[in-house]
Amino acid sequence: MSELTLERGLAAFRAEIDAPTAAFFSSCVHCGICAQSCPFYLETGDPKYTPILKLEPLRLVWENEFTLWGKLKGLFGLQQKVTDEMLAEWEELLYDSCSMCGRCSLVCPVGNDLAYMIRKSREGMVQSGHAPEGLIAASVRAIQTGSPMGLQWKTLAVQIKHVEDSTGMEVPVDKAGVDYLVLLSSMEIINFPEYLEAIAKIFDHAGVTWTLSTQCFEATNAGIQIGNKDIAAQLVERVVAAAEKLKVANVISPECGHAYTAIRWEGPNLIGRPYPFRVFHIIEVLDELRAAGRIQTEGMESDRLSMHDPCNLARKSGVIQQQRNLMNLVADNFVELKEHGKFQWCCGAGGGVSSNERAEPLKLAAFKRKKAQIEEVAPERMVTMCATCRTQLEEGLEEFNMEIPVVGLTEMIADHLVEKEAREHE
Amino acid sequence: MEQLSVTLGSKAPCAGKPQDHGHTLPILHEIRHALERLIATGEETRIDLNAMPFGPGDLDRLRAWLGTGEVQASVSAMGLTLIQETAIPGVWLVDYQNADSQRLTLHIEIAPVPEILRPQPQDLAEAIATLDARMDEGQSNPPRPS
Amino acid sequence: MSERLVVDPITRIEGHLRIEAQMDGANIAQAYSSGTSVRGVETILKGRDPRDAWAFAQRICGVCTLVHGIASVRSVEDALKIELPANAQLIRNLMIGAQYVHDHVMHFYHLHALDWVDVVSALSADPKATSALAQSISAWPKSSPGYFADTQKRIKTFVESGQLGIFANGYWGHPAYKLPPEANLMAVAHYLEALAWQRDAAKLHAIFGGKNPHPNFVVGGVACPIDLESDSAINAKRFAEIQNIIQSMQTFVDQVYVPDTLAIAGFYKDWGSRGEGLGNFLCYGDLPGSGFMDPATFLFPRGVILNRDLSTIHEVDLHDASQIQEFVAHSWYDYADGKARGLHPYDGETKLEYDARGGVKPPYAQLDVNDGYSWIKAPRWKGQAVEVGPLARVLLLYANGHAQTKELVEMTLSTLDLPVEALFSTLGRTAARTLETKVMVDAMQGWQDALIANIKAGDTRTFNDTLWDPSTWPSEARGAGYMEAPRGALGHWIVIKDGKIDNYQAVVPSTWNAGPRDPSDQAGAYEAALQDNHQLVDVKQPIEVLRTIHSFDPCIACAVHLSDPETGEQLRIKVT
Amino acid sequence: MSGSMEFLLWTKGPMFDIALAIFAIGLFARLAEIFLLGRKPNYAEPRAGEWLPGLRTVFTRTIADPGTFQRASFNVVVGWVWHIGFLIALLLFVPHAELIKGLFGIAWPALPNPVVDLVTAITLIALVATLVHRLTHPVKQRISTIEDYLVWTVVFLVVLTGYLAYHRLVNPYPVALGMHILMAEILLIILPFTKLTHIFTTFIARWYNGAAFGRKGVQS
Amino acid sequence: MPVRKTPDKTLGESLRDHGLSRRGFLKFCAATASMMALPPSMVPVIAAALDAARRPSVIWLSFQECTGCTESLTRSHAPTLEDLILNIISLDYHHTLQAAAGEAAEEARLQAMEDNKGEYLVIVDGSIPGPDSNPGFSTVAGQSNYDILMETVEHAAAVIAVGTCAAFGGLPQANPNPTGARSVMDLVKDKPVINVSGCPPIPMVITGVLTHYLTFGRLPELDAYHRPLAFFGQSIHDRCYRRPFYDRGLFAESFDDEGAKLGWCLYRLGCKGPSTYNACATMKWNDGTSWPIESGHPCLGCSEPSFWDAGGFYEPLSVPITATSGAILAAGALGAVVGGAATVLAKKETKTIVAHRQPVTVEELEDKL
Repeated sequence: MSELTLERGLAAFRAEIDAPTAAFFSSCVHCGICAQSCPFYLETGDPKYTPILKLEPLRLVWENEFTLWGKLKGLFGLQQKVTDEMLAEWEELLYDSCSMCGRCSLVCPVGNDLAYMIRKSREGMVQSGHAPEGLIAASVRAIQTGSPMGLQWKTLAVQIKHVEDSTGMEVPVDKAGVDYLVLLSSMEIINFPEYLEAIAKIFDHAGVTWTLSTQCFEATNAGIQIGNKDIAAQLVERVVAAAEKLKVANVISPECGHAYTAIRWEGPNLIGRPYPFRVFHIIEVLDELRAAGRIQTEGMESDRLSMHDPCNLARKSGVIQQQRNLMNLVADNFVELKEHGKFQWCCGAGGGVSSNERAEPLKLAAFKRKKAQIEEVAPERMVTMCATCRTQLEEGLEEFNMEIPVVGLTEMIADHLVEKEAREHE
Repeated sequence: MEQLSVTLGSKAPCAGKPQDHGHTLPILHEIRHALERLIATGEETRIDLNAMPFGPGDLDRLRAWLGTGEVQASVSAMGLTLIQETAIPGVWLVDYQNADSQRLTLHIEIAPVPEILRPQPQDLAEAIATLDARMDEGQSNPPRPS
Repeated sequence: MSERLVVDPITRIEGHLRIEAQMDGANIAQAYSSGTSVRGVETILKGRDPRDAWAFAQRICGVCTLVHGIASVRSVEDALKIELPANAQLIRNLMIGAQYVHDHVMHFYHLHALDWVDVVSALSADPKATSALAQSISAWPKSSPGYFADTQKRIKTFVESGQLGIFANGYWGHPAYKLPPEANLMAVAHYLEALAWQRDAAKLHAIFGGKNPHPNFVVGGVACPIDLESDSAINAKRFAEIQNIIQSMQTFVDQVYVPDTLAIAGFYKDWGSRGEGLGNFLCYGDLPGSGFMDPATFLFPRGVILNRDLSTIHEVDLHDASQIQEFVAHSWYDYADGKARGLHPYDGETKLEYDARGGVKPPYAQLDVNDGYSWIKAPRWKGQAVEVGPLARVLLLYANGHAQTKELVEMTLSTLDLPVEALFSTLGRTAARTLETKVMVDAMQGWQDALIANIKAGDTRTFNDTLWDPSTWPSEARGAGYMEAPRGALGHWIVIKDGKIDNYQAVVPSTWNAGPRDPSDQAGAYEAALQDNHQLVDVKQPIEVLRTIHSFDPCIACAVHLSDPETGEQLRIKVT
Repeated sequence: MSGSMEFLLWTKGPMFDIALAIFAIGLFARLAEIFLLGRKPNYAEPRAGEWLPGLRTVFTRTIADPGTFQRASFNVVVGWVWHIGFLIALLLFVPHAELIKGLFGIAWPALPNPVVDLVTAITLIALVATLVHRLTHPVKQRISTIEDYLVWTVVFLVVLTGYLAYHRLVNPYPVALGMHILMAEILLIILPFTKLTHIFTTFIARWYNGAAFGRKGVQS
Repeated sequence: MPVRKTPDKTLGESLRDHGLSRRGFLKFCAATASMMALPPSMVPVIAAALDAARRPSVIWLSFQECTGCTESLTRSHAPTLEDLILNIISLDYHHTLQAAAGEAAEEARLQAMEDNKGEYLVIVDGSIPGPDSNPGFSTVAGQSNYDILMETVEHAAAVIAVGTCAAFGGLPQANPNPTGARSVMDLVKDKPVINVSGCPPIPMVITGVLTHYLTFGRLPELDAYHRPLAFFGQSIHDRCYRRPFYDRGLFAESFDDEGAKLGWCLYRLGCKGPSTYNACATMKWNDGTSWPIESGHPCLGCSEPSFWDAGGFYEPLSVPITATSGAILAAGALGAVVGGAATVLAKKETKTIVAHRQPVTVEELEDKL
């Protein structure tokens, strides 16, 4: 019986170090500006949450193993070694207080991509057995049940039934050769079933063929969140297998941030080959349909709306303009948060923080940054396009007694579709 | 801006100007202080211009600043010493030269009368003896006016 | 075995010279000239920036302080084919001219005169008679009886002080002193005047080169810019100063130096038949009329005279490996190919070897003249030992029909009532120095006029910067820089590789003159001159040796060549 | 070796050679260390190329985004001031320009000395400010290591000794100049082994950062 | 010949014997003060001291030299060489100037040493092959320079090393020092040594030091290099009339460009003035005629130790002496190889580690729960 050890962890750290990592560590001048972009530091005021500090284990391995200076230090026994104790201490820094939002990567004056290195660090943390319980549990469930929340197809089937009943439309399942394979997240299935309904409506409206897959409906990737490529690769393989089996040309990632980056950017590298299909976020697809004139809407939301860009979607994937195009389609009174798009602030729940129960207080603390942003423009409702963000916004606003409902963008679009009948009448 | 244009090579109006060597003004200030001391306490001052880092032409400019006064004198001992009052009363230029008329040193003296013009006490002490000797000599061998 | 006479130090020269003479009774049978000090300038120069070389080379000698600087910059300019702006050439001519006049006058009064002038005898002179004597030979104003009385008093006070200083232990009262007391007093007065005068003469170097001794030079021109409007350049005020200096030089040469030479020589005519020496003479020529080093425009012509034959002038080529060679058969150096071979300076070696090449361990009484006995090498022109210097130049000018020289030579010979053969002697050598000074001081006015004319025509260029940057140089180059130094033909040979000095050799006037015997035992110029008709009145006071040696104006630091560091190491190990 | 001139010549001669050799060996070793590590192939379908966004970031990251500027204005401004000041003094002071010309044969115009002097004075003040900031700001306090203070000291001394030498406030001058050169040499020597490497590697880091973001369609 | 003896007259008496009036003496003192770089306020002190001073015996030894220092001395105008050797000192031995030659010359030296035992000054110009060098490299009268020096200084009151060769080794000591040349200070340890450096020194600095000794009977205040502070206390740069141009950043870039003509700073042409301590800028050369910088040539730095090896004369002071871009490239290449090798090794090791990497399994994770 093998076990997760420090030795395996160090080997993992070591295996993760590449040229960018070396360039980044070589360049850090300890200016501390990364802290100014980290909601965990800004809202707690505790300097231990300074992003660069979170990378210390990885940095030490780099210095000890990959630099002339470190080797020289080694000759004289002056190397500082990474220990189990250190990693235990760093577990909180690398998981509980980092949503991998990547904002620090965008402001570091010397150009260090800190989030990139957090992701690498977590590989070592997992291998050395220093991942948080919540994430371990989610990973185990994801592998064992197909869903990090332990959700099974039968639950989804119930939801499908509901949608079909309420819309009178058929939700396609396991249909080969359609335009899109639609993936969901467990969170949506449980918390926001209206998403599936919205998709059904819109695709019907736009005349798009699509399907769900019984073989794989889950798009989220607990392996990415915990930071282990083995788990992550297995989860990606499931999607790929389903898509290949159904011979779809496009896969749609749901309104979930990390699911998108996992499948869109990491997936091919996890399985070590390019996909035979393309991957889109639902928002990308909707905007394409909009641009092609395949979405006709009517009526406008007249209350003051603002929007939260999920980090994984905007800053980390470049989907920024699309959601604004869609908003403008249906909202009269849309107001941007002050820092938005690639400079938006994280809700505090990403990067596995939301799956890590003990991080709850930190998660809420980090949310204060978002809260302050929202207060600045005082919207009547918030719009977003990530189930995790949406959950965090709802819980957070509630915690602070702010009566600002949060809605999903896809549903909002669905609500304004011109009725099929009406269109036919024109 | 002016300096920048100069480094770019244009011949700025002030670039080569002599007063830019800038040694005249500090000496004039020094003279002024010395004059104040002379008037207040009678203290005399001598400035050795040999110790000044003069550039070419600096000395001429200083002399031009000081001007020429009424008194000129020369002392013939070990070569000539030329004394020139400047246009400022009490400020003298004393030019010590060797037998070959090469300058030994050049002083500015701030005093009512330059030291070297005054008879020295040691010489004065021998004055009467000298006169007596000359009278004795004169009686036996009267000097002829030339 | 007869007596060996040793004179060491030879004083009133530059550097460390030792003369040993094998006496045949009172007669010198064999003379040996030895330079006894070595520094290593050529070795030190290796690997350095050729543009810096002049400063090192210049320190070969502080007396002829200008010549090595000029020869050095010329060697680099020859190697890189840098053409000099006309103004720079004229300024260098003026500086060379000032060097000659300054150097020759100082040599005559301060280094040579005490061989002929008895200072102690001057104390018994009659100032009035001295005044009469002075006024009979020159219009020089400082000639009143009172003036000479003052001078006499000054000397007297000095002697009475009991501290004779530099005059201590002179051969005063030696029967070889022939001047009457009045002539001695006049000469002593002029000794002191010349000391004062030379300070003015040196100022010309200060104007162009910033200081003297060791004025500054620049490869490709001169460092001093010309701008009549600027304080910090050669301007109208400077030209007036230069004019004054030239004037002062002319007056002193015309009214003091030339008349004194003739007057003193009149008492020593017997020296017109002693100290001839080799009878072979060499000149490289110098003082170009334009920006090129074109011998056709030289004031001093180039050529070799052999065996006193003024009718045939042989051509000299400094680049020809077979013409100029240095030998070390009797010098404390080793050549890779053995001591019998001569090397052209481009291929010159300076590998120092004292102990194994016959050097006697100090303190020593006598050199081993059968082996190495000098730090000076023996240069030869086509195998011939030659004499260089003022006599060689005057003979070449004379042979070339230079009108002023002919006139001066004839005037001198007729005044002294001596035959033309008297030129080939100790006296002729000293007289030639005076005569060429006169030629030089007159030429200086011409260069000053030409310089001013150039400037009036709008040409103020003094520096050619096209090849200043070493990156513009060929990877290899070699050149010979030469000049006529006051003491004779001077050549510097430089080999440049990749912007650095690969080899550097100087063959200087005193090497030609003071060098030891060569592999075929041909004596050097000093040695040959001393072997010519030198009977000593008193072997304890060999003033005759000094007279002939001083007639060459020795400059031994110049003459001595340098060493190879490795050899130096080996020697050190042997000694310790 | 007791004299000031010998000291100056030692710093200008053997010590300079040693410093330069260690610097060059260290820096190239460091660069080799970085580049030889390489990157794994990326199979994800890119939104855009890497080169241009990478290059853009090399330049754009020099300026802080408005939000960061607002939150860390002191840090940013002071950092800017002393970096620019240091660069001006390093590259546009006549003696330094001559040094570069002497070493590499590349020449450019320099600034008048009084301008450089003023800039240097400002740089010194800014450097002191950075130290105060490092000592007082909680984040900087927490993340600073001995190396940070060592590097600060060396950089500060390089500028300070240069300032003192220029104003000839230390006598004899060869000592002043020698100290300045020696400090610069120490800077060169420690450069490849400390965070000073960022002088060179920041451009690499920024490129990687810009490339990674650019590939995903974000201009970082 | 008069018998040699210690002088019985003071300078004051001797000058009065010359018929010098008190005014003349005062002038002499003013000139002396100026020469010693003392302020005019010192004139009365100098007058009192000089009045009672006696001419010291001076023995001038020339070793590995070029006679430039002696030549320089002859250029002194205040006092003149005549005044110096007739009134101020008794120059009892000096190869270039003395009348005697050979044995008689050497006798003069020994006599002066005998007569003035413990009181005479020794002036040295030129460097000396040290005791470890071959003594044959430089001899006078068959005796090595080193032996002569040590013999002569034994009973000297003080030694004045004139010129950079004697003071610091100078040209003969320049790399590779082929003759093992040493400075006086290197060899003479038990006597006061004063260095009057310069190649050559300013003549008035030589005479100034002698006059100081004559006047006060002791050596002047010295700097770290044993140089009289009065003359070497300030750098050329600090007293240079072109300094304002340096401060304003105006430089000549060639020898006859516009800047050169206007007298701009010569830093870029290699001027060593900033690191050179000497009095050229104030005393100037040749009776105040000019000095190197005034005549357009950068200062060579000739009064400093090792100035011959202090970098090219036309290289600005800031340019290092030996390093070249080629050397830098070579070091860089070496660094790339060293760093490359280290990294390749580290990478190879990493590859092995990656090859043996154990994938994380669900079971392992479950164990953690």
